[in-house]
Order: sequence, then C-alpha cells, then structure tokens
Amino acid sequence: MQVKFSNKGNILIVRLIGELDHHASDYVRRKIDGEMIKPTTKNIIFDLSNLSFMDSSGIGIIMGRYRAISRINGQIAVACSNAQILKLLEMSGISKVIQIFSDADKAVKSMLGVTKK
Amino acid sequence: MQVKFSNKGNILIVRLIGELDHHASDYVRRKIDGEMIKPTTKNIIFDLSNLSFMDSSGIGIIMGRYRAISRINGQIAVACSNAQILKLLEMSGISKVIQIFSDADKAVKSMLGVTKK
Amino acid sequence: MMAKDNGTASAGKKKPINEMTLIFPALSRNESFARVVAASFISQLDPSIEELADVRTAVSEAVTNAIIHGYEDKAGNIKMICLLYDDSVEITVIDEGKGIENIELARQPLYTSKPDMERSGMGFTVMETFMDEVKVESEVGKGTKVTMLKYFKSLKDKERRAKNDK
Amino acid sequence: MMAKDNGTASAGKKKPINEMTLIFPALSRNESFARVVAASFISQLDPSIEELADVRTAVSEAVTNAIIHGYEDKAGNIKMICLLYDDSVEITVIDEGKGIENIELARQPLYTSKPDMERSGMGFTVMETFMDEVKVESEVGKGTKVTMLKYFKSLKDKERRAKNDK
Ligand SMILES: Nc1ncnc2c1ncn2[C@@H]1O[C@H](COP(=O)(O)OP(=O)(O)O)[C@@H](O)[C@H]1O
Ligand SMILES: Nc1ncnc2c1ncn2[C@@H]1O[C@H](COP(=O)(O)OP(=O)(O)O)[C@@H](O)[C@H]1O
Repeated sequence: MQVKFSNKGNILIVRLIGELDHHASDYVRRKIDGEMIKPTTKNIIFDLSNLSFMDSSGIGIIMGRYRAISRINGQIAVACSNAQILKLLEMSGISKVIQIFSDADKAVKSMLGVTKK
Repeated sequence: MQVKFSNKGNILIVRLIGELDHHASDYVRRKIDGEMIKPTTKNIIFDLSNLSFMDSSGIGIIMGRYRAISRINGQIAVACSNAQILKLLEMSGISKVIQIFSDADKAVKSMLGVTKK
Repeated sequence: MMAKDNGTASAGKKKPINEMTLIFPALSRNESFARVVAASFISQLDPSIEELADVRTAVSEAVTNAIIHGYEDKAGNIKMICLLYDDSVEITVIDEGKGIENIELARQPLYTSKPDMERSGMGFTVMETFMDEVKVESEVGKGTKVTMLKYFKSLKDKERRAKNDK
Repeated sequence: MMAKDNGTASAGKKKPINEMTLIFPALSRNESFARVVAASFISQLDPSIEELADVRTAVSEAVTNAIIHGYEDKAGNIKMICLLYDDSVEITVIDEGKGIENIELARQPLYTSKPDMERSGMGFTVMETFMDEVKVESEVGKGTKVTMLKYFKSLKDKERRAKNDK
C-alpha cells in the first residue's frame, strides 16, 4: 500500500496505490491525517485510480475524512473508474454525499470551479 | 496448458505454454505422441520458452520422448532460458544427454546443420 | 457450536467438485492472503473478473470481522472453507471469538459496534450485495460462522453462447 | 503416526511469525493451487524470485507425490502446513496414503516405483536441491509426511546492503 500526496491550491490530492483493506487502513489513515492538519488543506480529492482492491474499510476512511473536512466547510471528491470499487461507493451511499469523477483531473477542475466561486 | 506444433523438415517443434506439472502432463503427452507417430517426425525440439513453471513431471515427459526418438535414431533438443527450468534440466542430468539452446531458432539451426551432414 | 440462524445459504445436497479448508491466525496481514486463496481456488471454474472481485471483497469483509470483532485483535485461529460446485461456490468463515449478541442488529446497514475504529458498519451489507446468499450463525462467547454462496452466472452465459455458436 | 526418520529438517524452537494449514482433496488440479497458496503465503517476506520458484517447485513435487504415490489417484485429503519465520519457511506436506516401505531407496535419484507413468524418479532430489533441508517420515499403510525447510538468503543480502548504504 502506498499513499502519495500532491496539492492544487488548498486541495490535497491523496493518491492510493495497491489494496485498501483493514490491514492497510491504519497506515493510510495516519498518513492522510498527517497531511490534513496542515493549514493549507481545505479540500480533499481521493484518487482511487491506482487501487486494485478496496473493501468497506476504505468506506470508513473516506467517510471519516468527509466528516472532518465538512466541519471546516471543505469539500471532498473521489476519482475512480474501477467497476468493483464504484459498486462499493454506490451501495455504501457515499456517492449520495460525495461527488465521484472518472479521474483526478476532472475532480480537480470541478472542485476549483466550485471553490473559486 | 497449451501445446503448439510446427515443422521444419523432419523436425517437430513442440511449443509448451503455461505450467507443466503432473496435472498437465497427461494432456501434453497425448498431444505430443499424436504428432510423433506421423512419419514426418524424426527429430524433436522442445521449446520451453513460454513455460512459466515446470517440475520433475516435465523431466519425465522429455526423457520419455528422448527414449522413443533415440530408437529411431532421431535427435532431441530443448530451447529454454528460464533460470528455474534450466536448474531443473541441469540437476536431472538431461543436459548431459540432450543439447539445450537459449531459443528455438538456435536449436533448429543447429539441428538442421547436424542432420544435413 | 452455533445457535441463531439468519438467511438461508446452502448449495443443496449436491456433491462439491472440489473443496479446501484454510486455517490461519487472526492477523490483519492474512486478510489479503485469504483473498488470494479464495480467488485462486475459484478461478479453476473460470468465473468473470467481476465475480472474482465480488468473492474477494466478501471474503475480505468476513475475515476482517473475525479479526477485529471476533477476536478483537487477540490471538485466535480463523477457518475458511470453500466448497466448489460446477456453478457456484460456498465459502464459510469461522472464528471462535466473542460472538454476536444480536445478529439482526449486526446485519443492519451502518450498524457498527466499533465507530471509534472508523468501521463503516457496511461489512455485512457488502457481503449480502456481492454474494447471492449469506447466513450468519453465532453464539456469544463461542464464535461466529458466516456462510456465503455465490452463483457464477457468467458460466451459464458462456455455455449458452457456446451452444448458440453451434 | 510416523516412524522412520531421514534428514534433519527443523527450524529450531523459534516461534513462527505467521502460519497456515491448507487441507484439500488429492486431485491433480490442486497441485497448482497448492503452489499458489505456498507462494502467496511466503511472499509476505518478500523473498527473491528464485527463492519463490524453488519453493513452488518443491511444493509441487511433494503434493504430486501425495496424489500419485500416497493415494494412487484414490480419494484422500492432503494437508500442507507452512510455518513462516523471519528468515525461513518450513513447509510440511502430509498424506494418509499407502506410505513408503524403504525411505532411503525412495530418496535415491532416478528411483521411481512408477516408471510406467513416466515418472523421472527425481521428485525427492528436486526437493533436496531446491530446499535447504528435507525430512521424510512414513509408515506403510498410514501415510507420509515430508517436511522441507527453506532459508531466504536474499533477505540477509538485502539487510546487509541496507546497512552498507547507511
Ligand atoms: N465475526 C464477528 N464476531 C463478533 N462480532 C461480529 C463479527 N462480525 C460482525 N460482528 C458485529 O457486527 C457488527 C456489524 O458488522 P459489519 O456489518 O461487518 O460492520 P463493521 O465491521 O464495519 O462494524 C460489527 O460492528 C460487530 O459488532
Ligand atoms: N507420498 C508418498 N507416498 C508413498 N510413496 C511415495 C510418496 N512420495 C514418494 N514415494 C515413493 O518414492 C518414490 C520416489 O519418489 P520421487 O523421487 O518423487 O520420484 P517419482 O515421483 O518420480 O517417482 C516414488 O516412486 C514412490 O514409490
């Protein structure tokens, strides 16, 4: 499991690589929360394009960050095109509260459009 | 497991694709022996370049064909570059009685040279 | 060992064409190992990529639950049994951990006894969505047994297509 | 169950960092399944490709022997136990088949009781060459237990290189 970060303005882009299960989730959570406390982070995009597997532990991680970011009036978006993971995001109800894009670029563009208004 | 055949003069080239273990060996043996009884077959080249695995069942198959072909004064050669399979050919003693080449082209060239003499 | 009974997973009285039992300690790094074993075992039937992913996900949920809820990160063994039929697989995940008091409540979407661990409460819902039948048996202090059945519909489709091609 | 004793495989009194037991019927299509399971289990240590291939080959030989010699293609269960240490793995393959009368003879290179099946008689020799220690225990009419130990020397090399880099 690898976690890579990049920034676009006040957007933190979290790129997850590998298989996100309960075993990986502690490490992933610690890494993300270390970046989230930086004052530059207001919005988060989870880029799941390089995940080959995710189960409900991933749902827990995304929902946890969603709650934290909502408290500071930030936005969360997810980039994903893996059919299995999309099915999981769909059934968990995440797709009702978080916008899902087919890739990270689209998510960034949309979020910059919204936050700049 | 796949077995593919081609001919160069009286040389039968047997290309093995996949994993050659005891489970696959019955099928492989039947396929090869079906080609070997053709009067056009005098020599055999085993092309192992596309094998991702082989255990001592493969040794049994090659030695069995070696014995049959020797009876009609034919030649057998093996093409192989996989380190693990080379180790197996080495330790089984096959490399003492059968010539091993890094690829099928080299085996064909050498065999045509010898048989044409 | 088991008492309560929810759902109706069962592949009937047919004889499996192959089977396996895997026993491993409740360590989180065995979650991915259990997925690989289940996926590798069912691939002999040549199911679709989606069906493979469904089974991998459901196995991951059941094994994770045994580790974090059943044994609560204490030592213990998990048993995974796979019975392979010509059109389906039945996978059972068994722990001898703390057990579930109220199975009906536990199966509710979003219910979790460990919100502090950021569990989503979606584990059982994922199993139910990705598999065709899920049965949960549990006894407090004894352990939990989750039995999941998956039909490989893709194989039927393949058969049908093969027939039509003739 | 076992009587005779050849070789000296044993990983000492250390506690394994992980372990697994796999039970499966003596079907030839489970040979590749057993290889995948063993390889996937030891990959958590990140051994070299060659070490992985060595273990896959040895497991293939031991499991094949249980199927064709132990059970002689009759029904029966095979048990594979893997104990993982921080620098090695001990793999045991157990059948409850016909057993071996003369273990010393059986271990000779080129000896096979099934030349008609085109067995090469190299199974035990392969196990011995590809693993670091091989112990064979067997009792006629009871079954056979083959215990193989493999040290992952590549891990030591990696450690050493990491240290030198500092
Ligand atoms: N193997 C188990 N042993 C004991 N309790 C369990 C087990 N599996 C599930 N549970 C209980 O059921 C609840 C719901 O499980 P689940 O739907 O998988 O959600 P989550 O794992 O996110 O909590 C768990 O929070 C736990 O209380
Ligand atoms: N699990 C087993 N049960 C009974 N006999 C065995 C078993 N494994 C090996 N043997 C005996 O030992 C002999 C040598 O085995 P091996 O070196 O693997 O060669 P091969 O499998 O090619 O015969 C076999 O031919 C068989 O008689």
